[in-house]
Amino acid sequence: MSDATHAHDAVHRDDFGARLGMWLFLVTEIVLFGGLFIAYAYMRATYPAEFHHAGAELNATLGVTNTVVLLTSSLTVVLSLVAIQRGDKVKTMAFLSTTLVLGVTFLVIKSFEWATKFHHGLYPNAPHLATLPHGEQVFFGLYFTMTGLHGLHVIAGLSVLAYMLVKVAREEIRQDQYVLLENGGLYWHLVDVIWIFLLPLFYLAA
Amino acid sequence: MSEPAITASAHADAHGIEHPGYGTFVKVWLALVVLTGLLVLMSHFGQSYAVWGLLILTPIKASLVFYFFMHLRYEGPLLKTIVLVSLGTLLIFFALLFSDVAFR
Amino acid sequence: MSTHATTGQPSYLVDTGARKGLVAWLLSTDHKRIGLLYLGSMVFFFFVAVALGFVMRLVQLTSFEHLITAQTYNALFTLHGVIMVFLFVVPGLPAVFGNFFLPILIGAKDVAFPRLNLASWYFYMAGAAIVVIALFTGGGAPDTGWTFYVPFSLRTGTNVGLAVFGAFILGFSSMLTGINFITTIHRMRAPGMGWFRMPLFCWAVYSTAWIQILATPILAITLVLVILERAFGIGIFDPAKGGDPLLYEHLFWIYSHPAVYIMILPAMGAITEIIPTFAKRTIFGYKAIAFSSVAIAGVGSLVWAHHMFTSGLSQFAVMTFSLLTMIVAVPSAIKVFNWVSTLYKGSIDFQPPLLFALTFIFLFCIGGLTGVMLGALAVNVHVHDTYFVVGHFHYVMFGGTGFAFFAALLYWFPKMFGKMYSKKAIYASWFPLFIGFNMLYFTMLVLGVMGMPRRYFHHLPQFNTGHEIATVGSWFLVLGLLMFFGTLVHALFKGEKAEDNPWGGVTLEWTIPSPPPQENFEEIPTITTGPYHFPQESQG
Amino acid sequence: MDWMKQASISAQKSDAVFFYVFGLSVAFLLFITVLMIYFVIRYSRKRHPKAEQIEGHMGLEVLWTVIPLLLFLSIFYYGWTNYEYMRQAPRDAMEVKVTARQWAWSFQYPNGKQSKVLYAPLNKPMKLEVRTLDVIHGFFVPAFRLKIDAVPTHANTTWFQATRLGSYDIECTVICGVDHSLMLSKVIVVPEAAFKAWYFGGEDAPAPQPVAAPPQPVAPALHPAVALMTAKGCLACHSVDGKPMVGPTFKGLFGKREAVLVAGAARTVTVDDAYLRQAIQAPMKSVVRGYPPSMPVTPLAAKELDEIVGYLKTLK
Ligand code: HEA
Ligand code: HEA
Ligand code: HEC
Ligand code: CUA
Ligand SMILES: [Cu+2]
Repeated sequence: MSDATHAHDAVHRDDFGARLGMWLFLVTEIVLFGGLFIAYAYMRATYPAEFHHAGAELNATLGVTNTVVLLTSSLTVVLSLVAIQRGDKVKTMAFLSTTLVLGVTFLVIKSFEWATKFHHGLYPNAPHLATLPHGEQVFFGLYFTMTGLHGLHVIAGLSVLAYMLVKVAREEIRQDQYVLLENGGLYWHLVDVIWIFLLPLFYLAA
Repeated sequence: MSEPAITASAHADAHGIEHPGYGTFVKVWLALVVLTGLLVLMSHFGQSYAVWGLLILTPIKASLVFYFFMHLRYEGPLLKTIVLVSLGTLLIFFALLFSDVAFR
Repeated sequence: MSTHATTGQPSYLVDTGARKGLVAWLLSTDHKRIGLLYLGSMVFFFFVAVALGFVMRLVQLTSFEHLITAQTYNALFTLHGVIMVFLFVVPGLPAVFGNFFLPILIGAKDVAFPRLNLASWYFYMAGAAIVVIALFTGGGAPDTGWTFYVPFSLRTGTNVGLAVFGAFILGFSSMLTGINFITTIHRMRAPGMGWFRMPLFCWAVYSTAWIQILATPILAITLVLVILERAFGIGIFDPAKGGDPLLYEHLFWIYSHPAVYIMILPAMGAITEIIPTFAKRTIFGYKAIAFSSVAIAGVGSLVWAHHMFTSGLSQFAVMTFSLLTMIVAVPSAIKVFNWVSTLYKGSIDFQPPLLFALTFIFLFCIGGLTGVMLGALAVNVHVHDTYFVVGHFHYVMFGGTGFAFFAALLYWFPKMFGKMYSKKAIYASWFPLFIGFNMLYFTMLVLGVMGMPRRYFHHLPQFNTGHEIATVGSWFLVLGLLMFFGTLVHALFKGEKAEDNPWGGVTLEWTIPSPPPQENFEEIPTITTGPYHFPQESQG
Repeated sequence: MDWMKQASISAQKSDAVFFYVFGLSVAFLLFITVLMIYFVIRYSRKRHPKAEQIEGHMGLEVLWTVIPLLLFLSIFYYGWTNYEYMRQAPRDAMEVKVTARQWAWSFQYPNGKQSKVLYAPLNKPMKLEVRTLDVIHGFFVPAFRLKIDAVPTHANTTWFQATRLGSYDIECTVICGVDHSLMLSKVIVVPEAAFKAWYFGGEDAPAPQPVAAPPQPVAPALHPAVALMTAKGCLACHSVDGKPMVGPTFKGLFGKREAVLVAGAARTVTVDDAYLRQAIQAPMKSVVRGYPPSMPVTPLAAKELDEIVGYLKTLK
């Protein structure tokens, strides 16, 4: 302890502290989406039949495909971490790039899905939507809010991971110093977990 | 607890070595995909099955991600507690909210 | 305390790096400087809100009614509430004193994430700026009250969207600060500083930080939903589309009730530091106070619907939330009794910080006891949304958090700036403050019981006398305030140099020079005793 | 005291709890304050130069956890039982529908009779079902200790049994726009016989009292659009006879040059068909100078909109 904490030493590194901070941040994200889940549960309790009916409008195949895409992207992130721990820079970058590609794929499929909904007049403030029962309007309101916010998180996660890719290339992230990549990965996994809940709520069990 | 800085660096060093390899994670991923399939399957049998699938399988999937992909398995009690506290809080929020919604 | 620092380093107020002057402050990651940045910006916004409060009182004098329109009045109390809550009492003590003293109290050089800390301040300023901009652009200042209840907040043409967005950004600042403090306390305690050797202010800030993390995101998402509802009509809150205003109320209070404990916990923490120092003895019931902080944070998250008793909750929910409300009052009671007991058989050195701390206890008790009345169902039905509520929350927020802020400022001022203020002038300012305060807010309690609804521009004639008394009270209060801050500002420029330990305190901040050096400690101390260990020779 | 008048059974129930908690509070406040002052004097530095380092006392901690807890529980219990009474209407209560809208109350009785003030028979229970046409309002009668919010999509109920003759204020307690503080009315408690006479009789109210109800538009009740605008609430804020109210009058509006604010910037526009439609459907797009931006969006069918606009054009 003696000289490690001496006042004029270089900033001491605390990897666990960094991860602790990241997890606390993830807690705020969990609760943020938790608020939306609370709203969903409340509304679903109010309009069970309408939710069932409106849920049938969604394309479950696309939803499930996207789930697999996102799960796989989560896998590649964690694999990139294993690679960096083994000092394998090439593999790390390959895995990370795969994640980026998969993430973009997710967004493309998602925008496809949204476009179809817009086409059918199922978007907030649409004249057609206004003619549907109240519960269905609320369902689509929640659908767009929750998948939209999730989409924003995907975009944020992608930017973070892209930045990590650059850092790996520059060897600022390397075998003996990878907590940044670890934290970036944590964020990406959380985005994945949220989607794990969104899938059944909207596509399967509504 | 009393000498956090020391335990921290020791932990960080040990961290890399005790890490599992590619295989574990691929297996976890397979389990996740299978569970997703199961979830889809259940939803074909009707609404109530779908809801049961939602209530049972989704938390299992989420825990797998938390536990393996997010390394909670390899972390000390602090991070685990933090996650449990946040989930517990949400659960209580739900319960209290439904003390209103369910009894109106 | 084993170590005594020598003045090897320059004070944190001196610029030693490449940057000088304002830039050096605006880019500083030193927790002490960031604390002062918060202090400066808060004083500014605070006086804006005080001015609004003052005008509000003025127009309640019937003869001044024509000064402004009803619309302006509605905008006034909304802004007054938003600024006071989101810009002042919520960030208040943690951001200023938490930043400045938390690292010092646990024997650390800085917080865990200094750059994130600076970023929090910028979030704070950005949010605050947006709130202020919202006053002058778009459809004009919001007129919904700080609670932004739907569907009125969806229908009104005023600038609710932007104001709410500002509050959203402020929420970020609050969450990031919380993350920072928790990590700091877990990771940066000096060797030997176990959990039960931490000063109790740290326990309070720690509990607060947890509420900030667990409750603020709910506010964030609620505000986002309001913005989306206004912009795109997603229908979750809008009854015309199937939405439910009660859902909004639930979500809003899930955050905003815990927020009141974000306001009071650090205030209680500061009081807990002050009392032992002037009683010259250890705190009574260390663990009871520490755990009651945690208990307030925990149970306090479970009582939110006591703001909705008349809104048509289920009977079962009404019962549950009233019961939980009563339970959350217990840890507050524990604290009060322990504070009073700490005076017992002390050797009391009566100084301005102690006067303000004891005033805090008195005013907070009135606030808390009126809170219990509000929590009693049969009474709540009558006094909900009347001036009784207004009286209650001014007693806890201003009499509680505000006076604790004053006490903390008096206590730590010599340490922060290295200057001592005139004690006589502070005593003199106490009288108008105390008299004005009670004249203003106790009258409000009475008005509320008489049936005077809150957020009223016009009032019925039977309330004239009450409003007049309250308005005169507000003049005393403002006078006291000007005297108080005048004294401190004067001390800042012309004050005598303060000693390193003017009060004879024994926590770590008193072992270092005033003002503290840049790295806080010459050498990180090793802790061998509890925080309030008064060695025998320091008495007599 | 006049302002503590208990004019209903709920008022007695509520006050009983109030005084119970109040008594406890005063006792504790005094106890704590006196103790504090006594300690400060008795153990001042002069009188007591050497402090005793007392770390705590388990027995005391338990004592002051358990005693307040029990007292708080008793407060809860007393409050809850009385509250239950205040919420559960007896079966034989007469049911009156209360409708709130920006910024007026209206009351409808079982036989369809409507009024702007609430007439109530003495010593008879009356149940209220409270609804709103627009935003949240709060129905409050201080003398009855009676309060219930009017929340969109919910029909909240409450009840009272008046125990004193007289006329009592009704106030709105939830911020609902500019004239929130003018959203007042009265409950008029009359003997049962007088109530029956009014209820079954003609329009004449028993013992009419001056009431601070919002000004009624004096409209030539000929045009069907007037009825429509009354129903939609327009005439709560607009007059057709030139009198400015919350919003500008409709008289002479069409064809007029008018100063407005568009997104905060000053403009002058000529009021034409398109402007009227926009002013009604999207009132916030342009706000008339000198008026608050407080006009709500009222959903109107296309036909209704045509009818209103058509009528407004005729108001020269
Ligand atoms: C700093 C902020 C703060 C704090 C600490 C509190 C503390 C408490 N508050 Fe308060 N409250 C607000 C800020 C705060 N409140 C605000 C801002 C509002 C209005 C929001 C709005 O609508 O705009 C509000 C509104 C509010 C309501 C809703 C009123 C309504 O609109 O109908 C209620 C109802 O239960 C309530 C209850 C309580 C209780 C029980 C406590 C307790 O925690 C108090 C506990 C303390 C004590 C009890 C005193 C000490 C104890 C003793 C001396 C023991 C002995 C006593 C006995 C045995 C009786 N508060
Ligand atoms: C901490 C919070 C706080 C503080 C200090 C105050 C201070 C004052 N308030 Fe309050 N007030 C609120 C929070 C606060 N208010 C809230 C949340 C509402 C509800 C809004 C709503 O309905 O939506 C409200 C509503 C409210 C109303 C009710 C409006 C209505 O319902 O119609 C009135 C009426 O008179 C009023 C008056 C005043 C006055 C005269 C002052 C002051 O001017 C009196 C003088 C006070 C001072 C001069 C300052 C005290 C100093 C400190 C607390 C610390 C100083 C610290 C630094 C400078 C860093 N306020
Ligand atoms: C809550 C009060 C309120 C209600 C109800 C209301 N208005 Fe208004 N109205 C206003 C105010 C205030 C203004 C002026 C500010 C503005 O232009 O938005 C206004 C402006 C107008 C104007 C523009 C007048 C001008 O001078 O340019 C028209 C037209 C109008 N209202 C029509 C209606 C109709 C039709 C309805 C009913 C469907 C209605 N209003 C209901 C408050 C109201
Ligand atoms: Cu209606 Cu306030
Ligand atoms: Cu509360």
